Amino acid sequence: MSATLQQVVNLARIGFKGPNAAAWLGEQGIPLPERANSWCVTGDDEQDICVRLGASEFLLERGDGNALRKLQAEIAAHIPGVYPVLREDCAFVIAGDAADDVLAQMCNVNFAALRAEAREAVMTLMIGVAVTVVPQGNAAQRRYRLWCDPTFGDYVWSSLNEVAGPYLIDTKSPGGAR
Amino acid sequence: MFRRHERLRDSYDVVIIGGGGHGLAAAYYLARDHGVRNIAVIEKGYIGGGNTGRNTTIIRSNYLTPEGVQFYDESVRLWQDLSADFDLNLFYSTRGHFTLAHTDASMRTMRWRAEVNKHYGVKSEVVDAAYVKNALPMIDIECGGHAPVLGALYHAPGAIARHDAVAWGYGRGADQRGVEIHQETEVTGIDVEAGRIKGVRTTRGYISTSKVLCAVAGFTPRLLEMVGLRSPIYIHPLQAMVSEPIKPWLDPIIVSGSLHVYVSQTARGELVMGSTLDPYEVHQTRSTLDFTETLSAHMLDLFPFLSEVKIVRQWAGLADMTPDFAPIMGTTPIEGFYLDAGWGTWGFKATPVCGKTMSHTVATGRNHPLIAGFGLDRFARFELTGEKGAASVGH
Amino acid sequence: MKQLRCPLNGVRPVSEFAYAGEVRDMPDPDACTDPQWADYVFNRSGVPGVKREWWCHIASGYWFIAERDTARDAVIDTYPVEKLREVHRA
Amino acid sequence: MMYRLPQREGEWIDRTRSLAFTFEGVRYEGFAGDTITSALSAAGVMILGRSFKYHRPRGILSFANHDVNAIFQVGPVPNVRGDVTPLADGMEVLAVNTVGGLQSDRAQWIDRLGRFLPVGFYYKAFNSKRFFPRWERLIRNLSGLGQISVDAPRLQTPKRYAFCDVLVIGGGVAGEAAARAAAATGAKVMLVDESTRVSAHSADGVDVLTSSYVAGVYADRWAAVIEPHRMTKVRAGAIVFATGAIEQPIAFHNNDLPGIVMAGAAQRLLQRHSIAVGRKVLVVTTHRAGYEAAVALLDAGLSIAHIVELNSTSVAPDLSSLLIQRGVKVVVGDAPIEAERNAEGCVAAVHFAGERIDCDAVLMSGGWAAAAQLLLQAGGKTAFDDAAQMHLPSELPAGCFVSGAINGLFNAEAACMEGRTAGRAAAEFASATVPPSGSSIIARSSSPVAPSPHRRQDPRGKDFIDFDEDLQVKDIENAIHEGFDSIELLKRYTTVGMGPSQGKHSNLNAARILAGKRGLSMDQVGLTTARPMYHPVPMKHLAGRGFTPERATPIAPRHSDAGAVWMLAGNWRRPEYYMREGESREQCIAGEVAVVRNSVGLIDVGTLGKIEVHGPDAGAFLDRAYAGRYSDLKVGMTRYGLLLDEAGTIVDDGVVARLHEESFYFTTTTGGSAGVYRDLLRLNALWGLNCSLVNVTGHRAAFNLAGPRSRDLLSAMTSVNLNDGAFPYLGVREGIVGAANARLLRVGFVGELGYEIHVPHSHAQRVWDGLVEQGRKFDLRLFGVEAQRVLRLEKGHFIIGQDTDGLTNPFEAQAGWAVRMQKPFFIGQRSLRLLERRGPRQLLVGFEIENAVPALKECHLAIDNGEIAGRVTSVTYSNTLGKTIGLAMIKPSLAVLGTKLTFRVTDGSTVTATVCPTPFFDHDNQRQKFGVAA
Repeated sequence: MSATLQQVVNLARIGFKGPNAAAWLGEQGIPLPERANSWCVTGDDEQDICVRLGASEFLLERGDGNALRKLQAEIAAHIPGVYPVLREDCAFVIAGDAADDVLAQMCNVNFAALRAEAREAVMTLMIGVAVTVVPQGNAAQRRYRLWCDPTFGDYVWSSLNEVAGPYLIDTKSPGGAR
Repeated sequence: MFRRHERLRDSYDVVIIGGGGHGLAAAYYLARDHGVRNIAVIEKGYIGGGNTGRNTTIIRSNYLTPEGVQFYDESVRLWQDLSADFDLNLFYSTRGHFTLAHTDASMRTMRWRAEVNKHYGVKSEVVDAAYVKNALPMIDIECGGHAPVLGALYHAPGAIARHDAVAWGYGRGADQRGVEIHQETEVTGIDVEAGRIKGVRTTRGYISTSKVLCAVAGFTPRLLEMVGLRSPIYIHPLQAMVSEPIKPWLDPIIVSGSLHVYVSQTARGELVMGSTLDPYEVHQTRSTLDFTETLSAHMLDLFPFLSEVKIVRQWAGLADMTPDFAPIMGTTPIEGFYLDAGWGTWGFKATPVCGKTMSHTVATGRNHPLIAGFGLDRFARFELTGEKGAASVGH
Repeated sequence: MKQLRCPLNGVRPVSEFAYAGEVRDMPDPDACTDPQWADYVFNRSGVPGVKREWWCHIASGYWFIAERDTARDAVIDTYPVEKLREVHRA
Repeated sequence: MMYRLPQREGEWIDRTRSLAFTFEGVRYEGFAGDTITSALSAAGVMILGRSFKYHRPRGILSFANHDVNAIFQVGPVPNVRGDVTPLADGMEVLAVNTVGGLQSDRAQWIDRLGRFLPVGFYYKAFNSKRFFPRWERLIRNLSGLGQISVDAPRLQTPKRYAFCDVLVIGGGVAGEAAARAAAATGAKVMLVDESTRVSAHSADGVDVLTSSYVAGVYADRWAAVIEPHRMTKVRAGAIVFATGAIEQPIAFHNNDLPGIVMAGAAQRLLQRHSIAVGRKVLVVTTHRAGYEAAVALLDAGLSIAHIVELNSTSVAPDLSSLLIQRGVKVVVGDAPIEAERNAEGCVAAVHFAGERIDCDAVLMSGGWAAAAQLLLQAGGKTAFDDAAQMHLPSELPAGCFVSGAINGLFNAEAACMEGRTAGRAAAEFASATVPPSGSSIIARSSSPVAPSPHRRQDPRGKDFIDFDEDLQVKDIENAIHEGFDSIELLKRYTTVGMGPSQGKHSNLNAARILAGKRGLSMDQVGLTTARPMYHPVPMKHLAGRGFTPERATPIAPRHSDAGAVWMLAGNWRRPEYYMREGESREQCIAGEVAVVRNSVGLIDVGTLGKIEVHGPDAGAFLDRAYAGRYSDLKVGMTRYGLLLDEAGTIVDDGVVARLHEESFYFTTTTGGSAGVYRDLLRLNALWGLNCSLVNVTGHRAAFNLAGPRSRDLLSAMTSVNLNDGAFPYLGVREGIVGAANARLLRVGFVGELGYEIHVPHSHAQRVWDGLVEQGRKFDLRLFGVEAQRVLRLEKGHFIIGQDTDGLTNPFEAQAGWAVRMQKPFFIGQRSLRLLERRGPRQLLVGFEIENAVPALKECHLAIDNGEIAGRVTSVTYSNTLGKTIGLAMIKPSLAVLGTKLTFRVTDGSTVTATVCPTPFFDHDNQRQKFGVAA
């Protein structure tokens, strides 16, 4: 069993919230997940995604930051019922067949039981810190993307490394969520 | 030690609801000091079976408010002679009590407490981290690096006692003086007429009486509902746990508010440990695993060498909390209905002084001066007794 | 560990939630007497029973209402706050 | 004496692997697969420990992890349970609870004092106030079992969460059948057993955890599984309790002599470790199990001297005649009176009414107690079954099932059948979308067992009923006689069941004695509450890795580089001050203060809570939540915000900035940020206003650049027009600082021209570095929390939680100016109306003392006519002003300008101060409003 851990540094990120956020993002041509607490792909692969947090908040993450910068510029004009959410999260990817074991030592959510097709997004506490977790890949190649408040970033990252230590293949290279 | 009475009588001068330490102490002092002997103590379960037998037995008087300090100081004085009073060894053991401070804010609170304590002649002093380390060389003064100890409030009179024996001593003393203790008897109703106590309904029959003392800790709201009174009391469980016996190594009582730990070692060698209140209202003494997990982690922050020491048992009591962390005592709007409640997490150490002051209050119908700050009416007047700083995690 | 069904996030252990006490109706501050107000501020119905309570799923900041029997620590129902307001209007 | 038999089929030891170990300094050898106890037994070591109270020599009793007598010290680890702890090569094993070693225990004299140590003895003696401390020391030193080493390291142990449809506790016949049957339905099944081996395995689709036990079952089928090297917290859809039953001892004199063991212990020793309990075995029984053990031992070639059954008619006539045929003498209706010891202190014979029987081992089988502790913890109930003579499950909580001996089934075939039924039912429960409301008890066949084993008492000898606590039958009886006549009082007075085995072999018999004495039924007597832990759990397992969340602003590495001395602030660490070579703490702080007053300083205030509220009702929301008014705040301006609770008490404060018509940005205190945000979310949900809250506390960093030169410095880094006209005091602007999108707040907590600079987390370091770089020409210094406290005190600003306490209202804090009572509603308003009428109980005032008074510290008391009249809440020597200044919370009669206050310092001496107006410095706030020429 093995796992890989990465800090995500190459993706652009933006958030929106508010009663009209879904409608407005739709108008901007952004594919949106239909259900609360789920995600969908917005680009070519599972790297570019939109996560629906609860009913009316959205987190967008993309490799190409231009599209997001455009949205940012639009929102600066104060669209009624759409509020920008500064997302400076620390983002991580944990992958490999030991990923579930690592998460099971840090969080009480049964990630292994989530079906990949359901594209769920999970907001939970992990070692005392609020995180959002998105399972990706398939049953054979499981991958979790994880976001937390940046001021907890060092704590979560070092804890992940401590727990995953025995399984780790490569932690050195910061990279993408691909 | 106690007699079992087959029947309840039709009437008593005083009915004390609750056969815990407080109720039995009030009965004892009513009989001993006030000549009132026609008393029934009504206990739903067995004597001392509530918080008296569930607490972590810490006795101290280093409170924050003048009301609290004077009250508990009198209690500590009474404690010291109880074994002799009862001719029963309560294992009252003066061990010294450290309340560790991990932040500058708690150092300030410690100084506040020390100054108020000294003002009333209570031995308390603020000590620095080196003093703590010297007194307890085995402690990890850095607390695993998470919350280094900056200093402490040292309270030399801090003590522990064998909690059950307190109930037995008061019970036996009351029994010897003619008080009837009725265990396995539950109060089902209290009759009030024109604002006065008329009688008490129980599962073993009706009792006429004009005076009722309610000393039932976590059951207080239920009793108050019977007489139509409202109070700020809400019930949260408070848990504790105990280790296997190990050879003695810990002499003083150690408390850390920041880490939510208090611990002492009993004469049997067990470590008795407690922590903060459970986070939500429950009227049930169930145990939770997360309590033992958090408390163990914090214990190991302080005492890393206990990693292999085993926890044998955990349990819980029902704490009757108040908004200002001070008790609710004395007369009430209902004539003849006296309240000894709101003891939250700190009632055991007050047992003797509660018995003393409540017996006075019941016998005379007037609040004892030492409990003047603890009346039920203080909330309506917005005149709370701010004991939170010393009681919330101090135990 | 006790579990609660958060109307937004599903079933989670109680450690993921914050508790904020019983739902209490505030008296009209302009019409009520001082004792009525003090009763609202301080007094609680401390007796065991089924109560409507405020609970918050910490990670999502989502507040909802739980109906819970405090005698048994048994959660009977949970629902969004909006439903509480509907009940109030009705 | 016990000894090892030649190799037997099915044994759990590997004879090819010898393991050497020492016990009490003597070297022995065992095999892989041995436990400490079995290896010692195989080596013929009969005395394993000394009893808790009397220090009597003790050997194996149950060999089932209930034996306080087989608890050892292994290296630094105290109280190691020898019955179940695998033997390891090189182990150094010591007995516990001895004074000077097991054989020559100097505390054995206590045994001879036994008759002078009645139950409750300790309560009745030593109660002189003068002498108790001396006695207590003696008692303390004799008490306790193992020894801890204060040098032992903290052991980090992982913990994990696990989930299964069906958790089966107990891997015996019933549990194994249940697990297989549940797994056959496709359910995810976990089976936990204490033994090193069970027959179910993963090939059956069962996740098997051996050498593991469930320490507790908590709410909603949450089980703590203790594995050798970690704790697994299991959430189970359903639980099958196949926890078995615990064999009970028989009370007779000296029933604790080494060599007297439970029948089950003899069988386990034989089957698992090929150990014979003796060469001449006597069986004393009330139950069929005694006969079954005899048959098993006989089959293994051991010699059975006698079987004595206490019942008047045999419970197992079939086995009885079988054994008679095989030459065993069977006596029915007799009872043991006393065991006789040999020169080594082990059993040599047992006296009965009729005869004396020589033996070197005695098997006791005094019936069974259901191992129902975990079921009871889960909310199940039991009732005493007279036929089975044990408590059997009578009520099962939802999702809980039982099978096997816990349910009174001792017949393997029946237990297996029942296990299968329970396993299937559990799987069905776990898979049901709407779970059935409850599960029913599966019908059980009763198993005839004898009545209570207590037969006779004799004041001369000791007949033990609780082997942990050294309690005899007469102790129980005496306690009942003294009035401790309910099961809970009996437990507390005698300590029955309070030892390390938690009453597993004593509670049932104690209840029987109580029922007999009081003429009550067993159900009327009841049992004490079953609480976790089932077996004791090391704290390292419970603690796990002990994760402690720690938070850091993006500037933390810069602070370290700059020599920060850290202080804790919730889960943050903040620089208290920056250490400078050759300067004292006070000098460093004074230097930081001076540079802010004279030039420019920079502090990281990123720990402040930072919240946005957006929407048409954002202003209305803040008007209701905070004490001030914000709906009339001009866009681009800020206003102080004071947050109260419903009682009118101050709980938090901050600055509210209006960014746009429908967008506000506001700060909270460092400590209050999470709680305030959560509370505001609740109010927003309750009120249903049209606005949304966004918490950006961690996502935005924040610095305060303060001092007369702050504008000069900042102007070099920003496009924002910083002129007073364009960006006045209390203004807020958005613009670029460095390369970052920043929010600039012109606020004056420290009383100088200054800017709070709020930038996204990812830009923070660069902006900080830029400010530091630009600051070189202004001699910029970083300043920490302590300097900020001095600076704000010079301005008379209070700090919530330091200058206020849990009861302070705004009038008492002299912050009435921040409250808009005429608003229609805000939290705390109604209480403030009441409090305003009543008047303050205390008032926060400024005071000054002409000289430096280092002895005066925060929380020293104000004394007036010998009474406490208040306390110092903040105090410092102000270099800026050349005097000592402070804030005090004092009674209103003293809160008059010019009043002399008397403070008492730690050593009891007093200091006089004068009540004076605040701010102490720059009284009309010219510096923060307009700056000063540098």
